[in-house]
Amino acid sequence: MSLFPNMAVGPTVRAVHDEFHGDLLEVSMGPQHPSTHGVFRMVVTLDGEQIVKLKPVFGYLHRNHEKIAESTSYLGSMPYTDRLDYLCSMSTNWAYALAVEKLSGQAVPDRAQYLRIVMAELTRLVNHSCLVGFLFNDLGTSFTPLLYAFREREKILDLFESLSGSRMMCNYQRFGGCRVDPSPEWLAAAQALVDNFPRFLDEYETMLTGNEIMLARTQGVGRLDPAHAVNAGLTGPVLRACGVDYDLRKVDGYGFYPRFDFRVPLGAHGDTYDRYMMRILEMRESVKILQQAFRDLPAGPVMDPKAKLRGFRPKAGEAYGRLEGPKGELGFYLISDGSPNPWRYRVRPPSLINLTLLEEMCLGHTVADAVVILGSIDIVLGEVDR
Amino acid sequence: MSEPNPTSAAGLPSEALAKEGNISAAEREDLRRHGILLTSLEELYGWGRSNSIWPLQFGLACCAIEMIAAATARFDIARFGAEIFRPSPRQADLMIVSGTVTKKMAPQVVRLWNQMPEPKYCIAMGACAISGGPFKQGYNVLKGIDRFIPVDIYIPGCPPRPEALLHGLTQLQEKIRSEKISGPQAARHLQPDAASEFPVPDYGAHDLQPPSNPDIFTAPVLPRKA
Amino acid sequence: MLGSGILKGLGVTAKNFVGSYHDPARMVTEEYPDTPARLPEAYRNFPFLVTENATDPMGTLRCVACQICEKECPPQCIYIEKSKDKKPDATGKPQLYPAVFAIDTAVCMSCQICVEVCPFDAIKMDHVFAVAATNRFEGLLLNREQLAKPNSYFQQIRPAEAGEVDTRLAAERSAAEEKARAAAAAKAAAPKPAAPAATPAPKPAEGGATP
Amino acid sequence: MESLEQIRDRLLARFPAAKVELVVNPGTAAEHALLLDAAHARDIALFLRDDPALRLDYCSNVTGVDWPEREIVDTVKKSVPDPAGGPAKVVEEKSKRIQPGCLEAVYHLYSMALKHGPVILRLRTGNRTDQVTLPSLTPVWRAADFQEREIFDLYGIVFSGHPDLRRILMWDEFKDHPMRKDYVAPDDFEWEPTPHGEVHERAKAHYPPAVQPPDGPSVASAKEGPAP
Repeated sequence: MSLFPNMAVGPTVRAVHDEFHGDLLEVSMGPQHPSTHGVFRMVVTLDGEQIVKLKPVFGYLHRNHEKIAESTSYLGSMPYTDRLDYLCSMSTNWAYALAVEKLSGQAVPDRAQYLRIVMAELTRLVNHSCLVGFLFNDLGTSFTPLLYAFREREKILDLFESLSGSRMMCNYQRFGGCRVDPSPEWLAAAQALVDNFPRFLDEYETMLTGNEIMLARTQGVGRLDPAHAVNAGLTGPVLRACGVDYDLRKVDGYGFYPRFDFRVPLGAHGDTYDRYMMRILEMRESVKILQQAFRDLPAGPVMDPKAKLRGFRPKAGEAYGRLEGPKGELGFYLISDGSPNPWRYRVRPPSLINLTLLEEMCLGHTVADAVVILGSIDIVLGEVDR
Repeated sequence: MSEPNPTSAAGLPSEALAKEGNISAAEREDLRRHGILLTSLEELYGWGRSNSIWPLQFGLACCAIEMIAAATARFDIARFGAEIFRPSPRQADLMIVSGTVTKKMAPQVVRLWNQMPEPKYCIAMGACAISGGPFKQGYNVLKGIDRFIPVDIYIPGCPPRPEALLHGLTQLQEKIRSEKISGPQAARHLQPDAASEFPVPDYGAHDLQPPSNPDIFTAPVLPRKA
Repeated sequence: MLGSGILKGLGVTAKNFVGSYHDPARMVTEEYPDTPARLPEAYRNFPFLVTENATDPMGTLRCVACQICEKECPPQCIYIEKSKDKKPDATGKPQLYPAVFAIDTAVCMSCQICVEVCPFDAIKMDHVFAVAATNRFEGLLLNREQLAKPNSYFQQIRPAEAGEVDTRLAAERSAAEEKARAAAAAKAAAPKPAAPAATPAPKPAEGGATP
Repeated sequence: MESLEQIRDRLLARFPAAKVELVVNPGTAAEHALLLDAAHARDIALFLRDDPALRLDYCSNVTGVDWPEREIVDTVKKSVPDPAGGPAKVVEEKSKRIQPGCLEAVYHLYSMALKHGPVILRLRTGNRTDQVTLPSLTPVWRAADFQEREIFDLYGIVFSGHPDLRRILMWDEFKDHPMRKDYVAPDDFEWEPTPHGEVHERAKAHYPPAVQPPDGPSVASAKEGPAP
């Protein structure tokens, strides 16, 4: 009985060993490498230029988030979740708050639900625009798209900072709502930013999408087939680039997402180009969501009055809360034994699990392509290693 | 530096004059205003080095993103001559340890430091690089990179703003400018017996071997009520 | 046409390049050391201790050494030792004060949880970020004296929040005064109706309620 | 989706030799789980993946949990008849028992095709020391690959049938399993200026006995100058 009845196999690569061919070459890329997006390491075996084997090595940023959280109070873990995926602290905050609210049955007021969506979608804009910048760095454009992306990112970070007090580590969500209520001026500034964002996207796309070098380097590179991707647990834009319609905002309908009208972009080929386009299209959908959120934002409190800040002790039990982060399904699995600290605190890191098929995607390609494929998966090492 | 004038009016090497201290800073400033640039070899050397620091392109964690932000248009580290992030340690002068150094990563950091040519400097950026920061109680987190390599500037913050990094960089520039070429106060890299490379720790069964380098790290005694 | 995509892209970079000389939207560089950083009011970096009075900072700390922040601090970077004696606080109530209050800024993660849990508005987040040091042991472990900053400074960096805190504290103080006065009056009224109120109401400390 | 009881009954009908128990989650989330026996876990997993009504093709999350040995005190109230013929007394009898410890692997399954879930599977080892082998479900869901390696690394569960079971986060020479509750981290508490709790206890070992005053002021307070 085959355990993989419906699974395609990656491109067949056979190393030839005779007197005309040299030995295989093993190259260690990372942990200090300009294109591995942090301290990620790949041990690549090459036959000439071709990759015949690729083993990712993790753990260079394993900073024991889960162990520390098991000896910290539920509230105390919230700022640590900022540092998990340090490009998207707002969504990570929300994922953790979602899991704890599920564990304790805490209600969230309507305004906070809308604000959470605003923050999560702004975070998606930050993440995807930066990711595209980094991806083009890996393609060899040396900084220009990244500079433009960071220019927009700074505007959004200024918003986050004036609301939550910190540029990157927002620590904004609480169990039962949000920490601060944004002022009308803040909302007006955010609205203006969102109104202008499509203009930036148009400029970005003019610069990048039609670029022939980019097309040659990304189309058909790192292809994934849907069955394989589903079995390997890939999520987020990487999965949707293969054409699998699975977006937790639609499937789970957490928060107030069912009230919003937006589409889930799907790819057809599962190659690097599709993964790039997924990001661009998702940013356009995020802008649509944000416009609706600003239009419908209700008045009211941002914290549930029954929510407790200190001395939070959920009753014994467990919960798995997940949401659609910019990188994929971000889940928190919590087991409570009734004490102030969780008994088990587990993060389901989308970046790590999206790397499962890295080897299959890279086989048969060159090292330069492996760098681009890795860039298109969108990993952040704080989350891969935790 | 429009009119380089390495020797003084008296024809003496300016270094000698500066050593004797017979031209004060105010007088020098006055001369500069009149278009006469008076400098010593030492100052010129320090000025040149402090304004062309090439950092190692080396990101560990969250702070690395702020380091990249400092290099982008808004904060523009190029104004300080430090925009050339070198991917190779062989071409770098400055290692910005930006982020949590785990025990698994520490040997690589030390090795990178050893591969950098002298003169070299180290900035510990952010709480994690200084002391392990919020993650210091973790089993795989090194409580400060100064356990293995000497650190010149500590920039606290979690993460420090890009401005804070720029502030730390100007501190480092001042330090470089004040370094002497010769004598007992000479810069570390000019002293023949100063260590430039440090032993790389090994992976042990429970911890790094050794857990810190006793030659460069000793924590002060801080007694508390037991 | 092959290459038209590249040309279009180059057009965008050219537009940005030229724009960076005249278009305010593309002139984004902040000359940081020459122009101070633009910090929003909510910006937080490290905590500081609020004192009522700038002339006697150690005598008028709002902190009563309740050690809640020490317990709640996620990275455990606060260390407090309670005093043995008590000192009157702003309302005149005798309170403990911190004999030792140390924050290791080399560990602090600027999460603001200490501020959120403090019931006395005694610890607040500072705006100072240029704190690079050359020695982590002496330079980054801040003690009580280094942490204490007067309320006027707090009002200066966070006018909105400080105003709110001050009105609340003033209301609490006047309520306490009222209560003390009522208690004194009742005490005076019960045994000897003729005698005036013996204990004067405690005077609010200077620089507290209103700037 | 069928209820978990229905799934359990179908599984028992399909695999008569298997042991499938329902683990109730008392919390608000009420996500109950199925406890499988190790011998049939992989067959059951394959069945769950390929069954047309379930099609749990997506294994989202794989977690290890450490349950150390716990002493449980059972209190039983008994009425003891008085030998003298008086009214019966109620006596509380306390009996201690040791609940054996185990390591647990938890799998959260969803269906991408049918968009339902979760179905939670749990596997438990015999004990925490020598019977720590569980069947790997990586051949069924490739998604479990890195996560099972992580559990092997941090908890020490050995997954038989895993294609590449090595340490993933810690280095290969590392001997401990640090996520276990009884793990003790190496002693590097030389500089702990703001210690409390467990850290304080461990930092004490580094305090010099000669300088340490019995109850006197500390160096930090001396640095702060005389107390007002």
